[in-house]
Amino acid sequence: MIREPLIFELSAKGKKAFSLQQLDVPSKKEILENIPTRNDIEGFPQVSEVEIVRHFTRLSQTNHCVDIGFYPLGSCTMKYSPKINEKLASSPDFMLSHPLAPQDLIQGNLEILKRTEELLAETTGMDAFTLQPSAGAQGELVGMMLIRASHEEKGNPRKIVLIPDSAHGTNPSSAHICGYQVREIKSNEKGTINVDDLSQNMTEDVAALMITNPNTLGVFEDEIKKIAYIVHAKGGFIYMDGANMNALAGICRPGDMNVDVIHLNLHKTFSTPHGGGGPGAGPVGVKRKLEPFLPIPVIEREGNQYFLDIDRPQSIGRVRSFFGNFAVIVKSLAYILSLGFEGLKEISEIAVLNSNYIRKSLEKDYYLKYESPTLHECVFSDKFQREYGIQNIDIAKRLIDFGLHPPTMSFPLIVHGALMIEPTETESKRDLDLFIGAMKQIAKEAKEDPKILKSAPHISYVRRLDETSAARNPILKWDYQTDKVKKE
Amino acid sequence: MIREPLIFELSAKGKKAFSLQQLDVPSKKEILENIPTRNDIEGFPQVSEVEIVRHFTRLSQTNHCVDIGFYPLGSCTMKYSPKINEKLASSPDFMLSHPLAPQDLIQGNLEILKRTEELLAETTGMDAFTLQPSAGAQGELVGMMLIRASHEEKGNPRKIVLIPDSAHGTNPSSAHICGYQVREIKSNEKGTINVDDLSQNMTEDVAALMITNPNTLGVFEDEIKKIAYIVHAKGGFIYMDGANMNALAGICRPGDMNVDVIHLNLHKTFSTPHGGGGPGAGPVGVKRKLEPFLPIPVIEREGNQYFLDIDRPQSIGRVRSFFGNFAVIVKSLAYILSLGFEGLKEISEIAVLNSNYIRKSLEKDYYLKYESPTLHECVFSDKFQREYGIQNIDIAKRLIDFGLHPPTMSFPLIVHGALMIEPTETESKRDLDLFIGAMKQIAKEAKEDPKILKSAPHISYVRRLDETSAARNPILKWDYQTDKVKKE
Amino acid sequence: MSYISLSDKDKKEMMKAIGISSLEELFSSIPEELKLKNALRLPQAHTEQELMCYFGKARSKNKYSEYLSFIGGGAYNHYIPFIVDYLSSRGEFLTPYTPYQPELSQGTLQIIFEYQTVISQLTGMDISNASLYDGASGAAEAVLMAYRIKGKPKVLMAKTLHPQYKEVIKTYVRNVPIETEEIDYSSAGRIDFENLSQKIDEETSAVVFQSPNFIGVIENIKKISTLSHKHQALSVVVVAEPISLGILEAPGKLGADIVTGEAQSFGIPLNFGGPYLGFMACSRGFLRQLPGRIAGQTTDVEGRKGFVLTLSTREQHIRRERATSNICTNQAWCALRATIFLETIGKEGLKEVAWHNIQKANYALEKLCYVKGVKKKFTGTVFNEFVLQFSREWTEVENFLRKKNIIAALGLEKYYPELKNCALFCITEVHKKEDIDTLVEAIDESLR
Amino acid sequence: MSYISLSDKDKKEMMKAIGISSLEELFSSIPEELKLKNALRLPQAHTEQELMCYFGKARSKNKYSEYLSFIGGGAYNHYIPFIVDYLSSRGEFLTPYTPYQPELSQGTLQIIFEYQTVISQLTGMDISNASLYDGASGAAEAVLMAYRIKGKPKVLMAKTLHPQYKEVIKTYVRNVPIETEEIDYSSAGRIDFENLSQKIDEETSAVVFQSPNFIGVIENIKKISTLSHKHQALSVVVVAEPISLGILEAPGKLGADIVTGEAQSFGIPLNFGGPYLGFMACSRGFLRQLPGRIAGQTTDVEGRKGFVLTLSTREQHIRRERATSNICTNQAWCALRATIFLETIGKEGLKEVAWHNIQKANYALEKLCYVKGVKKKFTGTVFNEFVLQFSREWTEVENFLRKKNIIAALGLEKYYPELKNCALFCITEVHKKEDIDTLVEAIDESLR
Ligand SMILES: Cc1ncc(COP(=O)(O)O)c(C=O)c1O
Ligand SMILES: Cc1ncc(COP(=O)(O)O)c(C=O)c1O
Repeated sequence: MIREPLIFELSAKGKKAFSLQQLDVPSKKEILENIPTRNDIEGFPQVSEVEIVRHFTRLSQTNHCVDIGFYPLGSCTMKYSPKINEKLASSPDFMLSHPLAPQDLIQGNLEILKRTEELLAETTGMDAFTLQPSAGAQGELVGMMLIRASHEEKGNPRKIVLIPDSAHGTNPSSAHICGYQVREIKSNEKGTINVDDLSQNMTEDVAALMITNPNTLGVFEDEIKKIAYIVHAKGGFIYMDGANMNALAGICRPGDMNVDVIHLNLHKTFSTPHGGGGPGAGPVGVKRKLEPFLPIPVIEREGNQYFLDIDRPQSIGRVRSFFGNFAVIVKSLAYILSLGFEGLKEISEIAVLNSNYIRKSLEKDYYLKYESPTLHECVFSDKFQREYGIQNIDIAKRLIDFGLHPPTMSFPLIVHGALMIEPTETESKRDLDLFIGAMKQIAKEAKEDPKILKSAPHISYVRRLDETSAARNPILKWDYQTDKVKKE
Repeated sequence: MIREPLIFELSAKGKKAFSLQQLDVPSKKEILENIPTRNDIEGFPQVSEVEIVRHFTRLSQTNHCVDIGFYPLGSCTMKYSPKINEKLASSPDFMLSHPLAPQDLIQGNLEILKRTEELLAETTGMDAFTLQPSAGAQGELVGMMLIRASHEEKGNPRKIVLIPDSAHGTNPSSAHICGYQVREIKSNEKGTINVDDLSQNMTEDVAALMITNPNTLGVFEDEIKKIAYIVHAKGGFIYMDGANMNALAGICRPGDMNVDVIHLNLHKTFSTPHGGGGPGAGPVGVKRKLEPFLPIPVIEREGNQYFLDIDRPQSIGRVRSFFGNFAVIVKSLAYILSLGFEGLKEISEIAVLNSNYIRKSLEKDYYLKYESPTLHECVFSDKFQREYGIQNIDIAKRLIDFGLHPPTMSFPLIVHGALMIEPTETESKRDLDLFIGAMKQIAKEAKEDPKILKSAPHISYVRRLDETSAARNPILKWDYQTDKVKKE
Repeated sequence: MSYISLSDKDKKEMMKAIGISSLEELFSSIPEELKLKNALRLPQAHTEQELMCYFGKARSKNKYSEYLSFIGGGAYNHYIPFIVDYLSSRGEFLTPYTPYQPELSQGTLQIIFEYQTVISQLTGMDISNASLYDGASGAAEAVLMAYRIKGKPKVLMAKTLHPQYKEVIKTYVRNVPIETEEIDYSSAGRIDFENLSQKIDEETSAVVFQSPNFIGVIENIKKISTLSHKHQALSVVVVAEPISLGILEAPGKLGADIVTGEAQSFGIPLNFGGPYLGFMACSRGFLRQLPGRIAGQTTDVEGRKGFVLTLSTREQHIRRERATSNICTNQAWCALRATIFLETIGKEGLKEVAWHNIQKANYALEKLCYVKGVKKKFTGTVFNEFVLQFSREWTEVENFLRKKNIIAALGLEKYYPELKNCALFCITEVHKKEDIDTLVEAIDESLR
Repeated sequence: MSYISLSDKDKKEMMKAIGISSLEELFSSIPEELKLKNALRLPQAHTEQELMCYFGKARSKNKYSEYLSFIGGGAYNHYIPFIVDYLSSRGEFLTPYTPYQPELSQGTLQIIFEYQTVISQLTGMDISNASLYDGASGAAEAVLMAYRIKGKPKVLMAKTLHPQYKEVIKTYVRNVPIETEEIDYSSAGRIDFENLSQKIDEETSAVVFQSPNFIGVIENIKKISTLSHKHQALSVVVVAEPISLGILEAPGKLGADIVTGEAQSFGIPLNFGGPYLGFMACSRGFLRQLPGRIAGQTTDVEGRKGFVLTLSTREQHIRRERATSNICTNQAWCALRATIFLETIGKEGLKEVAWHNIQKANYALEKLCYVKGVKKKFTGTVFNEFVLQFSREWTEVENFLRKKNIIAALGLEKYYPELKNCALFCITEVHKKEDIDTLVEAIDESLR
């Protein structure tokens, strides 16, 4: 395979990929008198359009992605992102819509936002939504701020947020930024929240419980109502991390479980593409009592006119510029509209079917720490394979040789050597079977030929990369000076 | 690498990638009474949208293309196709423009066509153009028909068309369909037309000479004026195959060389993408005397209004439906506009520079049958390598291992074991050097390790394919029945 | 804009390597007298923004899209699922050449193979080629092919074959010893079988007819094919609206020997007439006479399945003047689009789309026939087009409707002088019931 | 629409393998009482055509695009070369996750590495992260970062920092022991240096200011940085219009410690406010405090160069509540667009675009100042935005211009009550001279 150089290595004076029309006003150098200007942006690229196109086309082909194949990253809901939604979101009218345009001239945009809020509220059983958070983590932060604001209003912001030990890393981090101490709640042998542990920890110092449902093991917190009762009894709130909504959409609603605040990840359940790490969107839904605290602006309607309400004295304030990731929201609205209720329900049903098919097919080959029924994902571990010196990372890297993307390994922390598998509803049986076949083969190899796992991957664009030295001796950019010296 | 199955192998009942809205008129079965209808299209695909997207995305990655790398197919002018032209040509307004729409409602389209005709005429020095031919070969046929019509008008269609032995296969084929016998003219030791041979063959039975300039060796027919004089003296016409216009644009004009008819390949010189084998466009330019014979419709202008003239009694008639490959023509107009005169001249200059750089760099390693100066392409052969049992195809297949596309090999027939190399102007020196390096390496391997060439390619999606048995035992479609039997 | 990739330094180095000191020297083989003395009169180089501006202005002179239109006549407005645009615009599909090096072109080749398969399935024929320029050249190539097969000088063409296809056939056969004759249509709008029976004889190579034909009526392919075969003539069926194949029996099952036509309906935009997609399928026996590229399945040295262009001894680059056709560059990318389109809408989808077309067109036909002053011209069953005759001058009706922002139909008198005040309407799945009702009302008004 | 890929048979087989007979059984772990009893009140499933129709209707309620607009204020209309759209829409860029498996993500990772390089080059800083949500969260993260580094409770913010950024900072620091104070602007429109000198002290962690600032004026970064450093405070430069970096000296060369801001100008469409692109660059010494993803170069087992996400011990998935930020999903695809944009317009192009912006804006400023009733509000040098004060109520002028289909500027009174009848104009390279002249004439008329 040809190695693709850095663009800087292709750069040379005199090449260009861009032309600007003639300046049609007089050019006056003196404008910049007394202002420090730059003559040259050292090392900045100069290449031709062909070179740009080839550079990015070639680089693109070194990526795995949903459009190429199975991508069972647990907790990430790597479902197919419908292309029509990309087209709808990139219409020239939207692309040229200025966020500070007079409100009467962008009524269509406001209607789209409002409609999305309404449909998300209906889907989750919450009373009101803000679409502003840019991603799940910002949603969590906003959600915690709402809770804090409510407590503050009652005179005491409280100190602690309870978080199960199975939670995603953003949960404690968000709680912390919001000024709370994090206290971990143990999981029980079913993998769900230990209600006794919760009861003991649930004091009047606790602002909220952050719960993920189904949790990161894919297990439904079946005592959720009891849990909510315990928390509410002490004046706390239930915050639900809705990252796993793909298991529940059209089946049941967090609002009906007495959840007070929830964030959704539109780039998971609602199909917007992950783009190699964003942009996403992390709308936050609340029950009526928390609505006054929502970040500004809030979209309101008066007769046929929508407007942006910023006069909200109890609001936590502004959490980002403008109104959220509008283009992402457009895609998710298109997705909801394309499905309707039956279609929405079907995604959960099939996501759970696919996941359970994988679980069933692999349960003899890989260790499943928790036996509870699971919904949209399941978490195996490398326990059987560790006998042969094989860790989850070796299994993961070997999967690459089969043209498949590995599962999530970095969490949940309660499963050592985790292999967290979420197939989503858009996969075909053929793709599931290819994955199952590869995993079985790997389990066999682990016993019979562990070296092949240790040295994997073998046929990828690069082989196993040295992450340790990358962190120890960070090279974080191409260096013009070093390169120049090298060349001379 | 994962092998991509045929779509039919993924197909199963119940999968779909398309939804149609509810029928909003009454459904009446009786309409089709007495008409033979079908219940089932046996074997027709039924797959999901994800499967479609993955199928085509994966298949696409097995293609080499200009957007991926160097593609020096001689005579094909595989230059970069600017993306902006794609966007311009696929504007919704064009995409929805019906060819039979009332003419006053599509004045913009007619203006675009007329403008393109004018600019091509200016560029080639011809008097009038028709944009209708769908590709070069259809252009040739139309050109020959024009010539025949003119001879017929004078009372004798004549019998023979002279064609140099170096010509592209479409030349004799087109002449033949137009009812002419083909007589081959020998090339001289310079690789150009043997003027004596031409003089001897040029009788009053000869309708035309079909000439390619620069010819398929990349050599300019420097006696073109004398040649034209000889042909014209006997009442014949000069038809020029303009496939190699990329060597001349902005430098000199076929019209000034006394060429009577020319076709251009917009998908070569004028940058429209080849699309894996079309669509192209093969506009034909003529001198004034042949204008009355142009195919209908002809676009005319009256005041500010354009209209389609079909009342042309001398016309050869209609040669295709509607007005030619409109969307392709739009792209080529955009290309001409983007370049201007200086830019147009630059493409020829750099195309010729690049080609001569390759020629110079490889002339010690590969045999160059003709020593004449060459323009945009050069034709080496495998003569040196044949000593070691290596043929041009082995060299070609080995180039694939270097991530490069091989040169043209199927012609010109006057060079045995030809390697016809046309780099075009859009290549970078780095890409030229990679090619030169690979070719030198291969020349070395041919001597030292010829087996590696014979067994090439080694790292492609498929290895060397058996073309002989493909032709001997043709399998030209997936067979539902066979597949069913196989499955049972 | 400039699309050159050489830096100033590169140019110098290369010139030095070649041994020249100016670019002009590269052109020393061109006689001075032939070289341009003055700059060409071309517009100034445009930037991207200026190009957008130029074409924006040109487009703004097109007003057609502001109208509710019901014209067809060989170019059809069907909904194209967005993934057709999306996938076909990938550089890997747009920017390769014809797949001369199969090892680097498996994507293109496998897709041609799939295309040949779906075309064979739809037409009910044994084999398909990889594409031809358009429906008209398909019809012309079919005539030449039939002549190569049968060697007899007469070719009968239905009068209801698309008028432009007829013209193109005439242009193509001008220099070939073929005589064409036209066959009348009946009051049903189908081929006048008696007229055909009279004209067909043992000197006939082929009967060429379209179904649904240009005036919208579905032909009796079986009957015509049987008669053709009786006279050792080929039955050449032209399909200009192949969406119809989603519901109508495959011509191959009704006796067709060659099925050719226009596949623009399969995911190719109207594009003011091009590029479109000529298709051609035939019985296995005629394989060696089929024009155009053909992809075939084979294996590589490791025994893996792969695809190649095959049977190229039929073609110009091998056979030169004795080739089956001069075609070289064809419409591969349009065939790619058609393949994506067909595989996307799928078995059920194609049937459904065809069903919508026939139902909507017949709904419109029925409604319009209730209007006073409107007459259904032909009695035969129609697919998505039909002819109406008006009690008033058609051009007057047309102008009236234009003022209501409706382009209702194609006046037929210029194609068939006998069809005075007749017009051809086309309704597809993109028309809503309310569009049809708007049309009916406007026509009613125009005749009052 | 349905995006499921299972056939009826597949479903049956899978249910059998699992040992269930209905899909409902899959949800048996959910208490019955929690399950939906009734269908959700969602719209009927839409087909593609219906979706197009729905959004077409919604869009038709937007009228903004019919106006000639001159608003900026943190969101800028620049020309985006088409290849940015074209390349970024490839499935390989749109549909991967964060590159957790580097061996399958070299494309994304190398591009982040190139992004970090160009951002470092433009800002003149040692290192850059892979992106943050937007300019506002960038500013807020910078404040938190400065506090982590310096540990002092005071943060000074220029009053001319984007008002929304100021608000977001306030929201973010609400629950952190940081006090923010605002620094006035001078009559030049720059930071009031005296006011700053008064307020800054040894308790100050950072001085946060924007350049060009919200009212268009270019700040004296060097002077402010020097003063900050004197008090052991960090100089945090916010850039909301980074096209300016094509011509203005890099903040890193003028003493900035952290440069953060909004890179929407780099090939990201206006999109009604999002997704945009927060960027952040800093000195090497602060690397361990930088929030967000970072890509680094390394080698594979065969010694070949490759890229990975690195320094993740700063991040939430490792550090949990002690992470430098809670950010997880960021704006990678927007960073990809910015990378394509910057590499396309290139060194000369960026300079040229910056030059056009400054020249056109200053041309407009000059012309407008000739108009009677118009006053240039601030004397400082402006890049592509400037503030004018009107002799008439701004809302009246605004309404007058609206009737001429012009959205001329952003009224400033709602952000700065003291700036009565002042408005912020933005001119970029997309405006032609004739657009500016139209504006000038209309304003002239509005004041007559
Ligand atoms: C369970 C869970 N919660 C929260 C998040 C954070 O969401 P985001 O990446 O959108 O910020 C994730 C994302 O991976 C997650 O899986
Ligand atoms: C010299 C020459 N003439 C004619 C042609 C035929 O042109 P087209 O493929 O456009 O029909 C070609 C194409 O390869 C060619 O190279």
